[in-house]
Amino acid sequence: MSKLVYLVPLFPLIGFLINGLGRKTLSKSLVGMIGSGTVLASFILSLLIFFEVKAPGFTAQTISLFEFIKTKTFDIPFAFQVDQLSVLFLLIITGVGFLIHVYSISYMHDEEAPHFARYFAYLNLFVFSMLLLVLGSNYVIMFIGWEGVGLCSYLLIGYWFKNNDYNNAAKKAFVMNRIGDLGFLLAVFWMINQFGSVTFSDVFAKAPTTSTAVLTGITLLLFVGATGKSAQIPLYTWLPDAMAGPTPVSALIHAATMVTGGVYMIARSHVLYSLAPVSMEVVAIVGLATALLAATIALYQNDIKKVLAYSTVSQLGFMFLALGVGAFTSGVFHVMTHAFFKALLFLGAGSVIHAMGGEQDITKMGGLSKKIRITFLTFLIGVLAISGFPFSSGFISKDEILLAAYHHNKLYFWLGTIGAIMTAVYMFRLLFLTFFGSFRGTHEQEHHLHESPPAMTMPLIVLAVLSVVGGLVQLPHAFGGHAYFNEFLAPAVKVEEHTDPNLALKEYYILGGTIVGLLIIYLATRKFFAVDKFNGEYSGFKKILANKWYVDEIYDAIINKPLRALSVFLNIVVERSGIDRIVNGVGRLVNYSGRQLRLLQSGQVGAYILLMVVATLVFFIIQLFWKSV
Amino acid sequence: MGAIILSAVWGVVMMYSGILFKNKATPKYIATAGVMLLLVTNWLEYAGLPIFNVDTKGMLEFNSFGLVFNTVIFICTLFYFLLSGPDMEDVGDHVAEYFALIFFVLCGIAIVSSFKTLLMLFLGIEILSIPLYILAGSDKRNLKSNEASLKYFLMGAFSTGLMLMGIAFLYGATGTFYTEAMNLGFGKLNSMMSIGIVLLMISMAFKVSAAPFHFWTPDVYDGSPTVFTSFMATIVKAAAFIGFIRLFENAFGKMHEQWQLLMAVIAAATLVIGNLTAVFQQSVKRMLAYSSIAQAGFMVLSIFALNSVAKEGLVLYAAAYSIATIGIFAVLIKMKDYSFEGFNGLAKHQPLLALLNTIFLLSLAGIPLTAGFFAKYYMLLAAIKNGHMFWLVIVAVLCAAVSVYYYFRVIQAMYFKEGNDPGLKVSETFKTMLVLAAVIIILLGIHPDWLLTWLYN
Amino acid sequence: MFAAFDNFPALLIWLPLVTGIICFFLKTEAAAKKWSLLSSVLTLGVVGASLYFSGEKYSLLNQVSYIWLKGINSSFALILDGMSKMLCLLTALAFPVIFTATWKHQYKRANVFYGLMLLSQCGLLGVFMAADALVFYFFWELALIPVYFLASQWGGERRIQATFKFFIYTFIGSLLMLVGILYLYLNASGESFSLASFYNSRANPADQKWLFWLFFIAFAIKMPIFPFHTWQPDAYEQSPTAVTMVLSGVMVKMGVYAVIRWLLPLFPEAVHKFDNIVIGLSVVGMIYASCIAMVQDDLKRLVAYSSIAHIGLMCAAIFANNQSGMQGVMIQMFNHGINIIGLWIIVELIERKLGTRKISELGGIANFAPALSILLVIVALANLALPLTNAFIGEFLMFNGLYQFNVWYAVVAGLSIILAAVYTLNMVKNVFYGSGNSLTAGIRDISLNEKIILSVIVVLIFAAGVFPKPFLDLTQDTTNMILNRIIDK
Amino acid sequence: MGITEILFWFLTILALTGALMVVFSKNPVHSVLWLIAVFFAISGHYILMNAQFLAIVNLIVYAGAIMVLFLFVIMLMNLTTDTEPQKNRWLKMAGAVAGGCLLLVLVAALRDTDMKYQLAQVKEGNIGLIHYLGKTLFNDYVLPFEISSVLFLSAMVGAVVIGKKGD
Amino acid sequence: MPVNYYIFLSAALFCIGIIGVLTRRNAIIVFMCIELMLNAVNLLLVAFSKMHHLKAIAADAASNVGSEAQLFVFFIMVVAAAEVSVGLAIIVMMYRNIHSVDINFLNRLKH
Repeated sequence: MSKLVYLVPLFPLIGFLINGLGRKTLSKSLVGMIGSGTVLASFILSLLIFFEVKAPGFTAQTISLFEFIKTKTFDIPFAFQVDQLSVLFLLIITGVGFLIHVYSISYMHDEEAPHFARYFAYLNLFVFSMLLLVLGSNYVIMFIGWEGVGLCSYLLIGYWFKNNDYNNAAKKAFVMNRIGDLGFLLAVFWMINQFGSVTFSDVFAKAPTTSTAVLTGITLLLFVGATGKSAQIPLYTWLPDAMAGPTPVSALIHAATMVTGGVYMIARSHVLYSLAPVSMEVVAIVGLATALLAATIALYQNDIKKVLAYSTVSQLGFMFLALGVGAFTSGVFHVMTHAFFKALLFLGAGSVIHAMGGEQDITKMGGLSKKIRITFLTFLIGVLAISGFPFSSGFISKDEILLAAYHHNKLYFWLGTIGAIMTAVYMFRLLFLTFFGSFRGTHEQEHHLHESPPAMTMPLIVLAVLSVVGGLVQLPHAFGGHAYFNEFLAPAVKVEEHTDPNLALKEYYILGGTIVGLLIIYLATRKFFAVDKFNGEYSGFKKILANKWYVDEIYDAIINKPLRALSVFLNIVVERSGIDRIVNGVGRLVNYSGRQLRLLQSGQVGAYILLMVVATLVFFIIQLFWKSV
Repeated sequence: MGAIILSAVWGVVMMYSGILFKNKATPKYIATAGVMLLLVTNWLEYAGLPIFNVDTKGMLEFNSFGLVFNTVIFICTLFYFLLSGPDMEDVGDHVAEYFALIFFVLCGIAIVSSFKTLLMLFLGIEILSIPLYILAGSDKRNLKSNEASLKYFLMGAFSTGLMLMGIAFLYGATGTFYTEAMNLGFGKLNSMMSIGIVLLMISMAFKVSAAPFHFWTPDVYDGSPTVFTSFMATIVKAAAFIGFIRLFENAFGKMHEQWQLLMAVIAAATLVIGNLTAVFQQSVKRMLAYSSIAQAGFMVLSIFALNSVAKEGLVLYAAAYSIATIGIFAVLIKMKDYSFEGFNGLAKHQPLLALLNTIFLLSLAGIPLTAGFFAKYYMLLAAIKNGHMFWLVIVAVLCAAVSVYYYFRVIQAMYFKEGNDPGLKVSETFKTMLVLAAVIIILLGIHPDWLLTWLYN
Repeated sequence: MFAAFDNFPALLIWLPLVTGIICFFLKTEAAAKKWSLLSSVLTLGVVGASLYFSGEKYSLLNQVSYIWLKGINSSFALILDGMSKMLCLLTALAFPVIFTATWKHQYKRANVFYGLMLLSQCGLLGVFMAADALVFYFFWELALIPVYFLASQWGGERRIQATFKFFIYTFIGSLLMLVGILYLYLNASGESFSLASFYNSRANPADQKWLFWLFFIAFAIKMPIFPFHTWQPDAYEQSPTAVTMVLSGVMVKMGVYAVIRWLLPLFPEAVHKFDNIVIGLSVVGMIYASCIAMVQDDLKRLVAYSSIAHIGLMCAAIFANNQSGMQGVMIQMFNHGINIIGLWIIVELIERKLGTRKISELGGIANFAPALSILLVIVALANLALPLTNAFIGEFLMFNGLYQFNVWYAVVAGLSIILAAVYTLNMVKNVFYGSGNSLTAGIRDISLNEKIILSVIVVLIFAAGVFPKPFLDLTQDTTNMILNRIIDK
Repeated sequence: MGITEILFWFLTILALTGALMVVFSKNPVHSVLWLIAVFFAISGHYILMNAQFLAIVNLIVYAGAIMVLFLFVIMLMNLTTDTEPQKNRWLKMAGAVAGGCLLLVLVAALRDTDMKYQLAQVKEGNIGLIHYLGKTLFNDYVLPFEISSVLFLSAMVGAVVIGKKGD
Repeated sequence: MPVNYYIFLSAALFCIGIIGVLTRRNAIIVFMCIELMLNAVNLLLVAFSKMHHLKAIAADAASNVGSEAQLFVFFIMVVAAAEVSVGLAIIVMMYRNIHSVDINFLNRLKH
């Protein structure tokens, strides 16, 4: 079955081609069917492969399709690798992807047909590239997917291309990703020249015998790529802007799958990382810092999607923290759980926006809990999950990460905890402002309010269920669980075992702490944020947070403006009046000297003969005297 | 020998034809016939069956080089007669005499291309120059023409004086007028020989209008009736060059290194001055005058290098340059307005003429597939082969690039600018001859060996 | 010297030459168009056949050598090895595409126009096949002259100055090269112009030092490399788009090709001596051109500068002197040709439909001409070397080569990837996205033949991007030959 | 110092002064007359060197024919009165200086050549006599002699073309 | 008589001629100065012919070395005569048109 893995990306590709070429002719319903059908197909296939892989005694397989780039010095095949890690991601991508396709069918229903088709074509293309990313058996194939998803996110963010802010957001996303990609690319070159190959197996085989410095360099460059793709400091600012895209897109690309590409990549190359402690430390620190920074910003955002976006950034930070402290599986595990509840939250938000007729500002909402029941309940579950309500998927994964951090470095643990607390705070704030209190919107909005159609609510429910139970595969021993997940991944990813005598005790502490904390937070937020007479204005420190620490402005000031100025300078000064002036100057010089030499021709015989005589004189002197000396 | 005698005789014939036939057109035909006869006799002589066997007492020698060169000259003359002959009638009513003078010039050329003693060189040069003084001034009422002929005459006479002084010193040093006999002297030049060589160099440079002895050229070419400018600028100049290289190869070949520097200076000066000054000209006629100086600069390279390549190249250059320039002048003569603007939009009204003109100009600019390229090619090759003074080559190349500038101004005017119909009246023969000339240019540009192989048999 | 038609190189020369000359005598515009298209398709067919007949046992089919000038012992010698075939393919492919793409364009005196086009094609093919220095020089000029006339006859406002600047600039270069050729000829074994004898008699390092520059300047002007590039934007801007396509799609490759075929093998020592200077210039040029491209308002100028940046990368990769870089350049010569022609086609379409190239006046075309926009986006993405498009293969290899040569060059040059994204996406955004204005509202979407042509290009882009093996194999032999000559010096 | 030397120096001084006067005398007619004097002096030198034929030809052709021709022309244009407008003083100065320098250079170059000890045969030696010269002229030099006729022809034609009145 | 004397004498005459050409602007005078230069040459040639003759007769009394130079002088005179006829014709023509023989009067052709 795993031999047929190439079919998994192939289906979405076909879907993309059909929808792309037939966007004029195909009817919306057909488009929707094709779009989601293909993804479903690959989901089923992935499931089959999953069971094959899960079966004991399975060893990672490489399915090479054809020679991609082959020179005398190195050879890069177009090959896929099937192992536990990739299969896991296959499931996440196709599964969540399928749900979101279904959701989109009705979310996008009032786009006219060609654009509708375009949308699904893009989505399919995205799934295709994402699958390439996780399936590739070497870094170049991974890079292909890597840039492919970047492209798709660009296309989807700018999906409503009439609006130039969206286009700018799309451009920003692409360019920032490109910056990361450059790092990735350089890492690839380094590997080619270091190991003579970029195939995972070869690279990992040669890694142990390589100097730590080199590995550190490579891993850091790879991490630069990751920061771009997974929106970490310093390249995270594109993600919040990316919310310009349709909400399902945000759910799929900017929450569930693409942004976790970086996590996948590092988990995939854990061999290199675990040999480069410095890089690990860097990853951890950057992750932690991102988690905290994003969380603080999220506290005072009023756009429902922006809040979710920053929470995504923050959660990604947690994942990197996990990777950085060596708990690769925990990171990946959090990817999975996060995929569930963050997709859920986004889709829920989508449903809310849908109900509000496109309104995204939570200060204009409130009291929706009665109006849109299902959405509210599922959303509530999502909130609880992300803020780590005991035994929800979020709780388990975060708990693992924090424990890992604890064993690595107490400080990380405490900071992480603060981050987790802030998560709970802003999520509850979001919840209250949206669903509780009284409605603050306009009247026609109030009339327009209605529950979304089943095509949208179904995915919500499914994801809600997953968010609740999804974590149980990794339930700690302390609560009578068993780490099935780690077991599954063990062949592909190194699982670090910390033998801690009173591990169980800590678990109980955390559990207790969480319950108490959540309770306090619940009451506190309810008190502070659920004020009906709230005017969207902040002041003082809040203002800074509301303005995202002014990071965008700073970047603009230190990068964009100077670059632009430089370009103008080069164009006007160097090019026009510099080089080109010189070139033309030569011509002008010729012209000028011609005009001057002309005057020698005075028209008077006497002068001519005089000149001749003088020349004769000179010749005599050269010939008779100068040469003899 | 045949060429010398026949051209002299034909000159006389032309004189009488003027008296016998009142019809202005007749002399033209007789002249054409004469040139053809010249070609035939010259050819027979080349083929080894000369008509006249005259004991020249070793004063003249007719080797294949000289004879091939004469052939080239005569062919050019033929083209010249057929293209511009009819236009002589507009200059004055002494058409027959003009032709006679031209034949005398040809006689002089034949001498210059075969002399072995300085006496013959001197006579040849004089026979070649004196008729030109007349032709320059043949448009009597036109002050420009007067001025041209006066300037030409005075400076020509002056340069003759210099030349004779040179000859005198050489005789004093070597005791002979025979070039071979002089050439025996190896080693260091004594000052008398140096003076002689320098003076001869100067006077010859004057004849070929090489800087800094070129000052007469623009004015004389500009002032003379365009018909005769065409003749002077092409055929006569080429002939002067053959004399130049004959003299310096046979007489001073062995002291090559000792006067090479001066030749390099002349070449460089000619190239630079000729090209740069041509850039700014407003009248095409005058531009062509300067361009002829510039081209002379390239030909001087052959005398600077003075090796077998150089000699081949000189013949090729003479052919390429003369034919192309004759063609351009032939068109120019038809124009009313000699300024660049005069050529505006010619391509629209006279597409064929414009095209042919373009070919000629490209050849002068030395673009591949035209004879001009191989001409320049040989000159550069000779100069590089010569070994030292590489800077001269670079100067030459850069000047060639500059030359493109003013040649293409004409092309641009013809093709890319709008202008009204100059209303040229051109006969069919004119067109055919022009086409023929262009064809020759192209053929020589594709396969110069077709000409050069004749040098070796 | 008149080669019989019994082998590909001769055929590739005579076919366009003869048809081109015939074209001058055609009366109607339609006839000229059809005739030239036919001829170019035939040429393409011949090249295709030659691709099939590769390898040792067909070597006779792939070379010509006829005594041309006994006197100076130069022969009309042509060869078709991998690299030549690649570039001939590009040339042969480019012309039909150009003819079809500009089919709707009305030229006055079309027969002359198309005749000159075919002649320039002949020149280009000749340059790519010449195995004799003099022949090479001939074709080098022959390719230039028709283009000069084309550009300054049918060009834009400032065409005369712009194209003349271009002409004289390149002419100076080629004259310097001529001097170099002559010098080598005199030193070559038995005073011969043949490529082989040039290869066999290598100039001593002292001479190489200045000979190198004589040649390099000529090629650098043609490519063009950073300080010599100023003719290019003007020329591209002023030429009629069909000519611009020839210029940027094919003619620019003359310089790159010449460097690989003539400069590297002839002056290995000098190359090793000056490689840092050249690569430095190229890399600076890449960044410089990319920056300038960001602030261009004229589509043509923008594409011109982006082309300068790409060429800079090629030049740098050549002088990196290693397998990867060389391979990358070989394949990129082809790919860049395809992509930039695609870009020009779109620019030409926009200009013809809307009568302007000013980015500031355009916008929102995607609303009114979706097909055009989609195709443009694809080509644009290929232009910034997205994976699975052809340019990625080339740039990947070239950057890798550059990286092997020196990490920091690769890093700095890598910045141009980001800048490329910036200006390309800016262009896409400002021209195609947004709500559009009264001008662009009037645009009609592309017609069938334009669609076909662009699809051909798109197909090529992906074909070469997904499965580059054939191209890599094709140029393998040349790459090895060149590299061996440099390494074993 | 014998009679030869005296004659030599006399003639030399005469020639030089004459030449200078040709250049500097304001009135063209005077210039002509001075030039004739120079020619006489030179002919004297010829005789001194026993080149009688040349001496006579010089007198007849130059002093006789050519100079008379000049005189005619000058008279014809009645330039007798000194009407020559002054030429730019600087140019004049430069001309004089240039000529002087030329002389200087020549002298400097020729001062010490192997010619220093060479003698020119004077008083005897019969190659200059007419019957010797005649033989050589009509044996060895017949070709140039004939060719010079072409020269005269062309000169004649030229004179006709230019001098003829009308048109 | 040392030949150097003759050399210097004719050199002096020659240069005087040149000076004349350079300083006068009456066409006829200029022309006369050119004739003066020619005569300087003639004198020099004759001197050399006698010199070489002297050298030659030392070896062989009957040799007529040197006669060629004297004949050369003869030809120079011939040519000079022809030149004069043409030159004067030109000057006369010019005088007809502008009633002056000032060489600088005609400078329409320049630059």
